[in-house]
Amino acid sequence: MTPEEFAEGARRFLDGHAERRRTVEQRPAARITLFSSSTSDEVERSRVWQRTVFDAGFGWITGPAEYGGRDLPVSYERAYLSLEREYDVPAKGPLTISMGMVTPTVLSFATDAVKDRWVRSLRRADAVGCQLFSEPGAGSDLASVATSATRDGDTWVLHGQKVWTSGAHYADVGLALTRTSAGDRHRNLTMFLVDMKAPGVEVRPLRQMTGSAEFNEVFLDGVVVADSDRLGEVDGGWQVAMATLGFERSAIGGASSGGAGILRMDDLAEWLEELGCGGDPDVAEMYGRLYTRVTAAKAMRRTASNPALGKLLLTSNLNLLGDLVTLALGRQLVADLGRDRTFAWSEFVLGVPGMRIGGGTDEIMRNTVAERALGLPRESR
Amino acid sequence: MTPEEFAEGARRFLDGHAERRRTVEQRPAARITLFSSSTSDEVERSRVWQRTVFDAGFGWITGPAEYGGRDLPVSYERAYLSLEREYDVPAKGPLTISMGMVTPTVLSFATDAVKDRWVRSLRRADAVGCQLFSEPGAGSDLASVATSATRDGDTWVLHGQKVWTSGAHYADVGLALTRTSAGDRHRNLTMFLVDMKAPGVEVRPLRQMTGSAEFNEVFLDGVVVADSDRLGEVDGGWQVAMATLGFERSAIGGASSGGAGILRMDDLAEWLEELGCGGDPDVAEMYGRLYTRVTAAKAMRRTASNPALGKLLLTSNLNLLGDLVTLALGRQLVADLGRDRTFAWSEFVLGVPGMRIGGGTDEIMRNTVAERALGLPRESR
Amino acid sequence: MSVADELREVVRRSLAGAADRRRFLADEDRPAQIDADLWQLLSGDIGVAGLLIPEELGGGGGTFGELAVVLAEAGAVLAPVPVLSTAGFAVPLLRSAGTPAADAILRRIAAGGVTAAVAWCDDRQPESASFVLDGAAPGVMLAVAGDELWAVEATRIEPMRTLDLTRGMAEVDFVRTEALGRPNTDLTLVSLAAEQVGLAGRILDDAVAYAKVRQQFGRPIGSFQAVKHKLADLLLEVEIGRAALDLAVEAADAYLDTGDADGLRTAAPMVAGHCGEMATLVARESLHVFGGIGFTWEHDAHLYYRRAKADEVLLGHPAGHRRRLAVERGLFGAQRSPSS
Amino acid sequence: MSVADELREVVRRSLAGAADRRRFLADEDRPAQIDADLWQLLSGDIGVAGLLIPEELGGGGGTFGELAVVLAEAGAVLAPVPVLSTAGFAVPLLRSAGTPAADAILRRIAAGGVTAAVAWCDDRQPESASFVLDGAAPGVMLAVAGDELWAVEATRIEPMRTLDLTRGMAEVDFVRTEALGRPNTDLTLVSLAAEQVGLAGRILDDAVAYAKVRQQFGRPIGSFQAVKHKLADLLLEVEIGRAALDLAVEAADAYLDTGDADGLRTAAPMVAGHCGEMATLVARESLHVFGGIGFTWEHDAHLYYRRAKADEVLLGHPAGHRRRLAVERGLFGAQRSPSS
Repeated sequence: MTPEEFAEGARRFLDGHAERRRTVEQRPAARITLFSSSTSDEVERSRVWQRTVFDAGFGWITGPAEYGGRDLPVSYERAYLSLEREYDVPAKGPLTISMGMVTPTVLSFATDAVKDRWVRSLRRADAVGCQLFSEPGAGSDLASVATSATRDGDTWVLHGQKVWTSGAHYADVGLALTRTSAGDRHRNLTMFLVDMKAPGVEVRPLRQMTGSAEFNEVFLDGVVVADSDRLGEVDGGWQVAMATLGFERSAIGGASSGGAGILRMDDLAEWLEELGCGGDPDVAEMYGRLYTRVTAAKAMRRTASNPALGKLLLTSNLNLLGDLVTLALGRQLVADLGRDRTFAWSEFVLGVPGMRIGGGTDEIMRNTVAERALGLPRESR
Repeated sequence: MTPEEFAEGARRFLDGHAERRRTVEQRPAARITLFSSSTSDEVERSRVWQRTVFDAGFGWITGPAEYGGRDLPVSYERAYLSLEREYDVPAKGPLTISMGMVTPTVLSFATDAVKDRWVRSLRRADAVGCQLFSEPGAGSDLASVATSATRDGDTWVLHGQKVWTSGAHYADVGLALTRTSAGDRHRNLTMFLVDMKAPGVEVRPLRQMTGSAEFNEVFLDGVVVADSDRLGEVDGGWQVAMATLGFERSAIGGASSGGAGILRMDDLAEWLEELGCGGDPDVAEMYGRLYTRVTAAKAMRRTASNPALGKLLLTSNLNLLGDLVTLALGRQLVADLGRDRTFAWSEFVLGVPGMRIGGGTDEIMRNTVAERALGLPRESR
Repeated sequence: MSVADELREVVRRSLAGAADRRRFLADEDRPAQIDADLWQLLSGDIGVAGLLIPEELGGGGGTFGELAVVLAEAGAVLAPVPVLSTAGFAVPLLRSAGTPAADAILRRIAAGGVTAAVAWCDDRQPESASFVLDGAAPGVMLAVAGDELWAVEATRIEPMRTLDLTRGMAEVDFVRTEALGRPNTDLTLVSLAAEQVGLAGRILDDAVAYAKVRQQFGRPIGSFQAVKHKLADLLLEVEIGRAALDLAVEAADAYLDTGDADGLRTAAPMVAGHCGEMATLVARESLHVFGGIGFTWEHDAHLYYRRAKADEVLLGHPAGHRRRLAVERGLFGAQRSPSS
Repeated sequence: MSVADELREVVRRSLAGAADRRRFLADEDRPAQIDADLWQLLSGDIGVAGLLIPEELGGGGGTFGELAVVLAEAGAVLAPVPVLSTAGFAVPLLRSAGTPAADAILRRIAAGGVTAAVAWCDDRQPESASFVLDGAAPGVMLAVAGDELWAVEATRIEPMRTLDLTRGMAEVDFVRTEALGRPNTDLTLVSLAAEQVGLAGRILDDAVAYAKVRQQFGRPIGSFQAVKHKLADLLLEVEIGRAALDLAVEAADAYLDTGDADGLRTAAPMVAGHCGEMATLVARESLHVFGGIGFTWEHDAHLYYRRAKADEVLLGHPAGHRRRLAVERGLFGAQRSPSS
């Protein structure tokens, strides 16, 4: 199939199933937030759309045919996504982790039976997966997870607490990193695919400092998992987790493109002018700085530079935007005069600190850049 | 002796031996530099003045009487120095290390015979001392000095290279930190008082990036030192070195007050106005910031806060001044139009990087602040 | 023990014994509340509201230095009491206005239990203001319009939704009832800075304590240079704030004693220009040191961050204060700048 | 291998084979010298001076992208040749002026061996300028006065003492001999940025290499977070510069191809606003990583720092470029700013 034929089919499908956006760039909404607060309606709309897309043959363009993929090069996927952006379709946010991280991990590490059970289903959004990695005691130091998995014949019993899980309340399966031995660091962990509806799994919303609750805590209390649902070797979970995080970094819509909607510089310029502070030399200077760094970030994503560098730049840009907004709004940022797009920025400002932590702290990113891109030695840990 | 009597005597002495300054604050000189470039004339003037002051009883106000001191509290010394600043007297720079660091170290660690030989002489500036600590391979990590001292009966033989020595070319004695055993770190070093005129001592000027040579390299090639000139225990040199650096921090005119002349904020305001850029909002903003931080630094010296904090603030203020000067002068900073106080700032700008390194790098200062002032744990080294 | 130290101890004990401040937080349904019991204790029994009021008007006859101690202590725990608006803003404005009418109001405040709020008016709207701190139900309402301080009577009060959940703001319409004289508004900059120094010092202490115990990679995170150097840098900023505050407090006391406002004209924009950004920086970076737990609703770090952001813009942007400082120090050209 | 990569290799080899650059440094007695042999090789044999000149005028018919490669390579080693003034400033100005008179001068430059210098005039003094890069003895002297490019004849040339010891500047008086048309000066911002990216990338590489081998406390200093995080941050700034330069080069080529300057109007102040500060920051912090040895005269770090400082202010302050960028992106109010 030539790229032209492919694009033609994609265009036909989209014309038949979605409306064109009236303007490509949408106005900022009433809420200005960095975190997707997926209501169950929004999740449902995303799932329905993904099913439609999948059944039309555009839901897993690069995936293997045996699980419903098209086996086409990644350039075809980019072409489809570029077309799709012209249409008004449900957000992909609620399924990013499921399709971008959980699915490829299952595909790479599960037994054939488990793959047959889940892979197609996850990509068609019949099922949703979530990621059970972080714990209260294991943040930057993921290898220190304490959730235990104890062998019991052909099954394992899991006990522990996971935190900062997105989408746990609507997920069917979870990728759980557990401790299975007292052995050496990085050689004592095992990964399981956990049924999120199993007895002993409890999901609680986790309210963050912005006031809303877009993440979960997940308690695992004697959850029984079949050994056949193990991913990778016993005590080989660290390698699986690293692969999952690798998928995260290459996932389209991953961390590096977060905040893209808020960092639309043309909208920002228009807003600053409407606010009447485009003439402030400090605002202009800061806008120029932010414009440069946001534009560079976009270009760096295209050239596939180091993803940790992209994450660092993203968080520093969000911080800079927070400073610019503070300068532009003054007291209107901290108390509500009832005017459009003024106090609404306060939720954004409160969310920025979370972006510096989630998906790897600034410090971990700097370590990664220094070691991978510059070849500097690892620290003695 | 009451403080009033003391002050009266000091005033009488100063009136009899020095001119009052016409204005307390002097105009910046043609050269704007952070490093004292002591010509032999300047050194000689400092020494002559110190002798006069010493003989009048004001040269070592807090010192022990047996070596010519007055045994008075430090408040008397401050009172004298405050009076002295009203007079036009030679700079103290060329003798700071000799009197502020070498002398107290000798006083604390030498044998009585050595003290009799040197202490009074150093304080009267009949002799000058210098400090032979840093080496090309031992900068921040002073404990890794490689200059060796090998015992030979009642003497020691020294081999090695020291660097960044101030005043070595006019010094009579040097405080040399050497390695005397293969033992554990911090327990393998010994301190000696070295005769700078001894055979095997070679002093070479060290040209720094500013273009001038205000420091020296000192080569020690088989220099013989009597065991009686050892300071402290064999393999106990680390404790002696720490004491010396402690004296540095409390020495009046030590690192924290460096750059004081250049950081005169009233002169700076006047200069910016003359230059015609007081109306630039960026210049004004930066001046306000610098004024605040320089004023705070002065206040923090008075309240004797952590000296490492003072050093960090000093270097950040010098950096900020460099930025302000760049903004104010533009191209006049980088090429000479022949105007007063324009291109002259380039020497200052070139010197700032040295201030971030000398006397403990910014990084070592942050370690010190974190460990001493905040009680944070030492790094695993 | 100095008077200031004793006062610090008394205030600290009272604050430590108070009800859980979370009970008074703003939420979806209501604005931030005042802890009336605590305010009665502090303002009435301990005399915090009247601290700066002369004894002959029934006050404590204290110094600005003592007031700064109280404001810093209250700021350190984000106490749900109107101490900044009443003791930090209203009282210094009234004292510096110095008219018999102002003195009469000071007498009322000195008795304790009263909340006094200050409306800062736009030149074009001398009888209405937004962002009035603790303005929801004050016993005394004042307004600064142009160079003049006024006693006013509110005709409409509307609590605002606020970023800072620990302290309310209101929109207020009012009529001016009595001119009270010309106040020195620089004093309020010093009061605000005292609060900022108090809150920044506390959240930094908490972050340092956490960095000593939180383990990652088998050692306390405070042993990593990335964390320890950050905390050292933050301490430097706090110490600059403390030094600037000491100078500003000294200048404020000199002004109150002698009427000479020269020192204050420099010291007030100096401390305001530094502390606004410093408190936000320290709160934000401390929050970062707390990591994931700091990003949760239950952790108090965000309350400090919210307060710091609100304080940063309350009385003008730090950059504007720095430009004014430059003008006060002789950069006359700086007056022509559009944002100074 | 692309044309640009081949060119990079050829230029790199020529620069590596050149005489020690320290021989050409300015000192007390004389200004910085040009390495005439190297310049003959680069400009004549390799055709660097005429790279951007159309083939019909005897030039190489190359792209701005290729020119940027050459400028970055020369910047990386601080080559003592007038490549920025000639190929980076004069040629783009002449090409964009686009008159027969300008073309005639391009023909001369294309032949190689010629140094062309550009005087940027103050509006009030159209026949004299200072800070003229490589202006001590140029074969071709141009002046930008107002919107116009001029061929000029020097009546007085005075070399200036300079911070940058690797490249000279001069004060020049002249008479204007021929109007050459209206040039697009944004092209020169892109040329300068290419040099800055080249020099910053190189000194950062050197600092990284040093951090890997320099031992303190029994381990490489590059294993300490204080150093490794600093170097990571510097890499980020360099990468932003590279990305901005790529966009600006693309916009410059689009302008040269089609005459449409829209993209360049944004991209030029963007890259200039970033790279000026970036190069200074990278040079200064790299110097710090080198520690004591970096502060010595013999170490080359200071030569990079000097060049970076000189470049930072050569064509206007970075903050001014950023304000212009804001104006270009629709912040019209920003035009009213006194320093934009």
